Amino acid sequence: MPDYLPHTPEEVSEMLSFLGLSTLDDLFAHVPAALRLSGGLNMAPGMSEPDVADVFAGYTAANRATSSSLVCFAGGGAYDHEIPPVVKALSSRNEFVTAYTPYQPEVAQGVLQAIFEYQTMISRLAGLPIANASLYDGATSLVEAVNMAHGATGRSTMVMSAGVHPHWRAVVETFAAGTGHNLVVVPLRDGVTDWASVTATDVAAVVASYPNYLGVVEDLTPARELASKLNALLVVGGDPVAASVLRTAGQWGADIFVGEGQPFGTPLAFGGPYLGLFACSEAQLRRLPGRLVGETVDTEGRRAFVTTLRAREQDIRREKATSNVCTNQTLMAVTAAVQLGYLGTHGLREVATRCAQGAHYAFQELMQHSGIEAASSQAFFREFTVVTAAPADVVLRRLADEGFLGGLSVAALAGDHDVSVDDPTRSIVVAVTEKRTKKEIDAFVTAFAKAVK
Amino acid sequence: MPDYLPHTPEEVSEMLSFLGLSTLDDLFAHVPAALRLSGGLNMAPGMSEPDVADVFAGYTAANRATSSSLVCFAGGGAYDHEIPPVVKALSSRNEFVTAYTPYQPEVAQGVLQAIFEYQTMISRLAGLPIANASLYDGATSLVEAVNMAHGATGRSTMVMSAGVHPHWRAVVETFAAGTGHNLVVVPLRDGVTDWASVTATDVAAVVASYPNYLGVVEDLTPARELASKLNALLVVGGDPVAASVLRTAGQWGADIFVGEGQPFGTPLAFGGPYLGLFACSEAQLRRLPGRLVGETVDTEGRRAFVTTLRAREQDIRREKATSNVCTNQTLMAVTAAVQLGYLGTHGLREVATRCAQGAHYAFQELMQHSGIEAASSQAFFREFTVVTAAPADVVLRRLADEGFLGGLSVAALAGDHDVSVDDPTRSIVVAVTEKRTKKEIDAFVTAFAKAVK
Amino acid sequence: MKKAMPGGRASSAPLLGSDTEPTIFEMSQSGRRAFQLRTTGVPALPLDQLVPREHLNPTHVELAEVSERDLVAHFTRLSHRQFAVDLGAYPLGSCTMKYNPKFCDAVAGDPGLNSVHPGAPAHLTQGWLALLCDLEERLCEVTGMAGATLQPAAGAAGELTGLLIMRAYHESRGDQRKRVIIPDSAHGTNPASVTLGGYEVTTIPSDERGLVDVNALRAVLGPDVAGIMLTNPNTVGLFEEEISEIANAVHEVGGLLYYDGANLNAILGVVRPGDMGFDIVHMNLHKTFATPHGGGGPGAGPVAVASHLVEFLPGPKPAMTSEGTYEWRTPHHSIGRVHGWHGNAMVLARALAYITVHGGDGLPRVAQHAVLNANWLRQRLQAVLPAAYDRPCMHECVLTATGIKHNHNVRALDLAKRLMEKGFHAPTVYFPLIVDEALMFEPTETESPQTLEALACALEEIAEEAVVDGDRVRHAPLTTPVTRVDEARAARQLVPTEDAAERV
Amino acid sequence: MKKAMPGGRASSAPLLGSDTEPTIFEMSQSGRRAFQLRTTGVPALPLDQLVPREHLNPTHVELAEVSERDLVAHFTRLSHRQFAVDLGAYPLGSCTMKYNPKFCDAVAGDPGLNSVHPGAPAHLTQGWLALLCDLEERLCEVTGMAGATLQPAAGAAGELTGLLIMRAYHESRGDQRKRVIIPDSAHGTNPASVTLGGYEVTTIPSDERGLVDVNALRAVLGPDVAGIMLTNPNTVGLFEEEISEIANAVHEVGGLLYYDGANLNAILGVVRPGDMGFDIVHMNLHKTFATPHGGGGPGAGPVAVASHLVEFLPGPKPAMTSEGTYEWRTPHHSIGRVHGWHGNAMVLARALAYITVHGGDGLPRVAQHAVLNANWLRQRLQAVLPAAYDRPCMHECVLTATGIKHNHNVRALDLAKRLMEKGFHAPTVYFPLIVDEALMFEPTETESPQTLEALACALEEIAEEAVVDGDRVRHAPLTTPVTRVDEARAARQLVPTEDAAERV
Ligand SMILES: Cc1ncc(COP(=O)(O)O)c(C=O)c1O
Ligand SMILES: Cc1ncc(COP(=O)(O)O)c(C=O)c1O
Repeated sequence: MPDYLPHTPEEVSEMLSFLGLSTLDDLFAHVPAALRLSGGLNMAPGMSEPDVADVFAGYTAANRATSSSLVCFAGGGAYDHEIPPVVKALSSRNEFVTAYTPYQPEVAQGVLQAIFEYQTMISRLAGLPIANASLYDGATSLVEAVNMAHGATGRSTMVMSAGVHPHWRAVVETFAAGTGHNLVVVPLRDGVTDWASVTATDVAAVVASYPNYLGVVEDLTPARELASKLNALLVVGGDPVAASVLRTAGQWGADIFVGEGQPFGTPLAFGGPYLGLFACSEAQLRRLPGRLVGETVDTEGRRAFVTTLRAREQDIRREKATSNVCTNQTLMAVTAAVQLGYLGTHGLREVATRCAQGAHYAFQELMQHSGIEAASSQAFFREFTVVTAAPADVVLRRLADEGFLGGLSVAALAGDHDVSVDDPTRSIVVAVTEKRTKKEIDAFVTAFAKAVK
Repeated sequence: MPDYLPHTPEEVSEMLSFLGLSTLDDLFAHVPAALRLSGGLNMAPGMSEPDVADVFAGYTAANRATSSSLVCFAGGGAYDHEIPPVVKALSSRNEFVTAYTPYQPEVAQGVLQAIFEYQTMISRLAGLPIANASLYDGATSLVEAVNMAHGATGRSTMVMSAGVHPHWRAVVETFAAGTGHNLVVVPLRDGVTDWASVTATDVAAVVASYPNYLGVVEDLTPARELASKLNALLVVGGDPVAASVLRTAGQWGADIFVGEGQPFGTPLAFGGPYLGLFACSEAQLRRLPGRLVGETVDTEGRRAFVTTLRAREQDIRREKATSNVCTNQTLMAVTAAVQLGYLGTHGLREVATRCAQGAHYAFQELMQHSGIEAASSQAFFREFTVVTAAPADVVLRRLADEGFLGGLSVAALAGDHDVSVDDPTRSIVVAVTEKRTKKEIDAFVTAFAKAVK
Repeated sequence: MKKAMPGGRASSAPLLGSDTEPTIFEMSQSGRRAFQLRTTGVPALPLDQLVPREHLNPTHVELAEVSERDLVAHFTRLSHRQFAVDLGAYPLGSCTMKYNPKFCDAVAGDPGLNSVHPGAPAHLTQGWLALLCDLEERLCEVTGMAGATLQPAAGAAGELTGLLIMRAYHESRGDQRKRVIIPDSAHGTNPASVTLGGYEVTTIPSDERGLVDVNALRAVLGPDVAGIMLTNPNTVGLFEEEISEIANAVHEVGGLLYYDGANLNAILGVVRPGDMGFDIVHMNLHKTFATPHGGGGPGAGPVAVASHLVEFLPGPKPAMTSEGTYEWRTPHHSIGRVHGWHGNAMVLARALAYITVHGGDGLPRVAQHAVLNANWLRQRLQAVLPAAYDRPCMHECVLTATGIKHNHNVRALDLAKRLMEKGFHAPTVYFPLIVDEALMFEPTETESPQTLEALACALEEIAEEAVVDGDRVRHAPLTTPVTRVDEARAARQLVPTEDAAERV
Repeated sequence: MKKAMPGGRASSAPLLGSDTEPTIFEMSQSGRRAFQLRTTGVPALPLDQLVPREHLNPTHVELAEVSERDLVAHFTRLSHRQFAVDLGAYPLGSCTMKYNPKFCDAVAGDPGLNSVHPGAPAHLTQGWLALLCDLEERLCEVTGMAGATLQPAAGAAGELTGLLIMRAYHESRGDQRKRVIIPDSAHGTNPASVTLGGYEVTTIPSDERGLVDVNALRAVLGPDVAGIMLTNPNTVGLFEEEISEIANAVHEVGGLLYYDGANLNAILGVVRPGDMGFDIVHMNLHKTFATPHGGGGPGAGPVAVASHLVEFLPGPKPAMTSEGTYEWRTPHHSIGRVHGWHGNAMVLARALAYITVHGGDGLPRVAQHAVLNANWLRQRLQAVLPAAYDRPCMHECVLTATGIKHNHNVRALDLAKRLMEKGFHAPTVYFPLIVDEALMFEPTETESPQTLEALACALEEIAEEAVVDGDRVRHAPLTTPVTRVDEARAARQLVPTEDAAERV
């Protein structure tokens, strides 16, 4: 019977007799007999690790991974970036992996300092002074952002660009059922948010995406102006790689920055665990969701780190808390600190630049072919959207046959009737990372041109 | 220019000016100009890690690995054993991997204690009181063993069974050119060493293999008697997995045990790094090659470990040393300690037993088919030798086409005219490990039966 | 510019010294680098030819500039300044810090799972969908439920998801309900989730047994009660023996029962929430199913529900078609997505590996031995640290230091801190709030009797020390990389980033 | 039976305490287990039905019986009791403890290399053969040689291989020679290898410059000299400027020049042994080419030779055929095998990865910066610890503590031990033997100027301390997991195994 239990049968007997019991079942004597599972679990018996490895080989064989059989041109918050072995080696150290939340700072300076460094990096990339220790993912970061805006303004209407990732919009919508927030989605025109069309009043937050999920780098001035006019908070959801070269959320006047931190050293991993980035202005500090690490000193005056402002947290505030997040994504935050430490100031800029170069090269080449059109005339960064002559799902299927994960269909992301593009069923968002070579892009373009026929 | 240098150009300038120099080349001013490489190395310029990974993908693509495309029935000291993830995780810890030889015990207790545990395990498996901290591999362990025998007896003739792995015999032969030892190889008759045929006198060592490289478990009584008669040392080279259930070298009366420790957690790895096991009797202690860790105390009386009897070592004894080994295979010894800690008393026995069961099952099934015959009538352990109707290399090639690494050809190991079998070119040594399933063995037998036709 | 700190000095590694470790920013030196990027051949146009200049940040966002060598040294040293399950016992109550099998890490490290894009169409990800379906099935079997969502990224996310399902259920019946009942012993996430779910919290007191007072519960029940959130065993480690009565009472008023699965390790394969009458269950896979906590996450908090709630589950969900292939389906009355993609997939894969190794016969053994260890420890410590409630416990025991505090002015926190100097992580202290000077020990099933005995001896020693040298305990720990930290100053004089540090 | 020690107590982890770690045998409990084995379906016949009973050991060989959890805790704690390059600077002279890129580990971890059986026929291992040929080519280019063997598993194995090639060469010419010349500064493996190669050692003194005294050399040369073994830079870190004169002199008497490549890091791509006149060169890939030392191995010690010696190289060797495929070939006059298979293959793969990353332009930069660092450190420390020889050094510098010892009775060893408490590994001490109170620092190119400065400051502090509080230095280290160990007792009262411990 494979397991990880240390107890020998003799030890079990001794322990039981110390307790005055004779069988393991006796430990559950006070559990009403009627409730106890009599027939055991309806589940196959245990198997040794090598046998289970065989089972898992069956799963992996039924996937097509980007590492081997598919060249990845899909993005949407989940990017195929290079993760160097050194980053894996450091972030997988078992002291980081098998630690709990750093409640005892004396023996948790490792995780605490790594988070402090992470907070600093995210704060800088956001251009905002406060960053928390992580949230679940980009989508749930946005939920916390609108909740924070509600807390700050006492209002419940959230005005959100249709350029925000459709899944993020959906998640905000889901949680609004509990908080009672009212969501107003602002459509895009030619890839750009039509902020002028907003008529809502009593608005808590204006939510923009930079770049938006179609890839367009929108001017955020109108969003900032709208927020100011309405006395609402400006929330910017951003691509954190682009954030190294584009104007920061802070520079655009945002009150809150949220983002999906997967590009910072976390593999595609079928969507999780990822990393919810969250930064905000000093004014919102006391409403900050999740954990925050701060610097202090120990009794000998040595610098030390500790989780701080705990009074905000759910374990203290209970029903008065504005967020319920407890376990977050610390290991991914540590990983991000390692990856950003590896890339450094210039490395991250170089990655961002190469993404943009690759995307623009791919876009230009695709535009040479009939049956492929740009979804908008706007400037983009590392992702762009094309309208295809053939249905998007057909095109993507044909591309897969040629060895490419060709992008994400807008219809699959947002449904058939989204207000972000004219025809979701013929729109594909294509992403390019620093890993893609010219050779791969050229082959992709050729396959794409064939696939749309 | 990819590298791992920390220096910025400014720092280089500052450092040079501190030295009163102006260029890096000036550092080499005292090296005669005529000697200095003027045109640079004739080698492609550096490439980034991801680019080099592509180069290596080319190498790996041109191999057929046992992990994916070949089911392994080859052995000969290199066995396809299960290495559980936990063993890899522990033995690859960078404190073990990037440490030097433990010269400063105060900061090297980790490696030192692991080696101490390793020495204990090997000593027990050998049934001999002393085991060193590792040697390069099984073959070089045997070289050290015959040198030790020379040191102990002052004699130079080594009587060696032809059942000793042909590569080991070859390596001993190579080094005998320096030491001047004289090697007498004793032929096998029906798989068993013909010790009775030995006429040599003035013998330093009698060297047996247990099991021998054809798989046969030879009775070592005649070898022991011969050694006693000649007043020579008995050296037993053994399969360390089999050593957990068979009589130990010590129980057979051996003075020295040597073995290839690869089965203890080290992957096939195209032959290295492996692990040279070496154990001996108390009488030989002062001639022990390599390092030895011993227990002692620190100034506070705490138990501590340290490399000991250093006076034997080459850095002390210089030309009077009897071995020149300095760097050994410590990481593999640490790995072995972890793997043996994982398996424990019963796990290793179970592995050994399953190997034997698999081998006997495979043997029986193969014997059902024409064109395949047993090379000997002797009892074997986890490896056995068959004589095939078709030439061994042809059979192995056909088996590879069916997805099997079918064994090792005696001709390839030992040449076409070895004294261990009748016809090396038609003899294949087949090995089975605990990883091989009945299904795999059945498929292998079917393919084998076809291949010999 | 400040002078860069040396990356190669290891005096912060506890092996060598007790200095602090510089931050990576302090080690940074302009012009230094670790990164290497591949050759792509893509035309390297300057950025301002690709993106309108007004979008470009005129200044550089400064990260750190360090060599790979210093990066490795820095994070390796930080790792040596961190306690972890892999170093020793971590008996934090309510957190289930059991051993995390390396095998499950290896499973999650397979590129065949790890390198799959979450937006890839279903026909390219059949393996993942099958894996998720298989996990859902196992989790339903363990909880006695009919269907589950794997999206929630942690326990608290599961709670809120469950409450939104509860809300959607009531609303689908045109039933507007207002309140959710929670015992005073509950974990803080429970009331917070209730609030975020749009309900009011009604707190009911635990009785002197440490259990729900069924009469007190009945007193607050009514038609405006949407449901109750319970853990069972509850947060003091006791089994709510009257759970059937509780379930009946809540169901009678039309409420639903929510099971906080943080303590599921106690009853795995022994009793099932569904059989106790619960309608909604979240699990903390990072507790019960041994996925590593990662220093505070990632976790996974799947929510399983009874059949009447299956159509409200978040979507899309993986499902098997009649042809045996897999597809994504959204339940008819789905509350919608609760995660950007499909949940913390690699955590889910690890948990399935763990479950498959144990199987139907192994999982109950996990619970049995977890409960055995906790009861043994509770009994063993009776003389030193009495249990808060005098009843057999389940997988954890809550002890109280009231006596020691009263007699020797040594608090639970002091004992916990001193324990770390004896080679064990501290237990959870001051939780649950209803127990004075609480010390909550959850040894888990993976600690040996020898370790438990050593832990007990260490606590005995400390209790003795509290009598003879209370200051030593009150000032502990002294031998750790840092001694007690000034938490008040951290909050008062907030330095949440290096940049704030520079301003201070 | 002894009571098992607790596996979960972490008081030996320097993070928490300074206890000793129990051995795995002390933690062992009969009946406990970690192992899991796959289901095979193979008939499970009892062993005595497979193997004659007289071959079976009637008793069990006791290893340890521990849980996986305790196994992990034990070795994780041991790892925390171990210094390593990845924790900080490791300036051990002659050992080239540079940063070992994780990328090279990843390359070696690829199952496409790692899971290939060494006995598989060449047609199944073309990738490996190509890799080995490519490495051989690069190593020949770096050394200026014509061919190489990759079989030797470490530097010393390379030395002996080289000497056997030397012997075979002379013998092939019917030339019986007796002696090999070695400078007194040579590493101990050199004379030991010469002896094992069947030659007598003739030691020549270094002159006051720290270099070979060419006249002294000439004086011992003669027709019975098989060759000379040199390192250049030599073991005091100095370049033998008269190497061409030396080469000519040795060649004139028909001797060969052997290059001990332990110090190759100093001249990579700047000067080549072949161009200096050497005939045989071994390399320590674990030094120059950054493959990790593994706590004392594995290494790799390929031997490259000039064209007249290629036919004596060990075999079989990988070679490219005219069709561009690869095969194994044995040189005509091969000395034979020197390794059970093909050498430490995974180490070879790592080294090739390292070489390919650096390339022809990067390798000389390695040498330049290694030499820069050593000279800077030497100069920086001049006032505290003078260099043994007043000349520019190469990649390492030998300093002497004679003054401090004389004035303050503090020895090189004391300084080295105290340095560890300041966050740096000790330098090599008392080697080479010809320098009194030698401290040999090899910073390598991967340490930053900041680290070197911090190292220098630490040494200055210690030197000062030696004056004001010599005992502190003489008793150092006090803060490490163990303090100075009783080496004499270890040797006198030998306890090389747990079983011997029980007898004591
Ligand atoms: C009883 C209880 N409920 C809920 C939670 C919240 O779970 P998570 O941290 O996974 O969000 C915890 C976590 O400690 C808990 O102990
Ligand atoms: C100068 C010198 N020669 C030879 C050697 C021996 O090399 P190895 O330890 O790889 O056998 C060393 C190792 O330290 C050395 O420094």
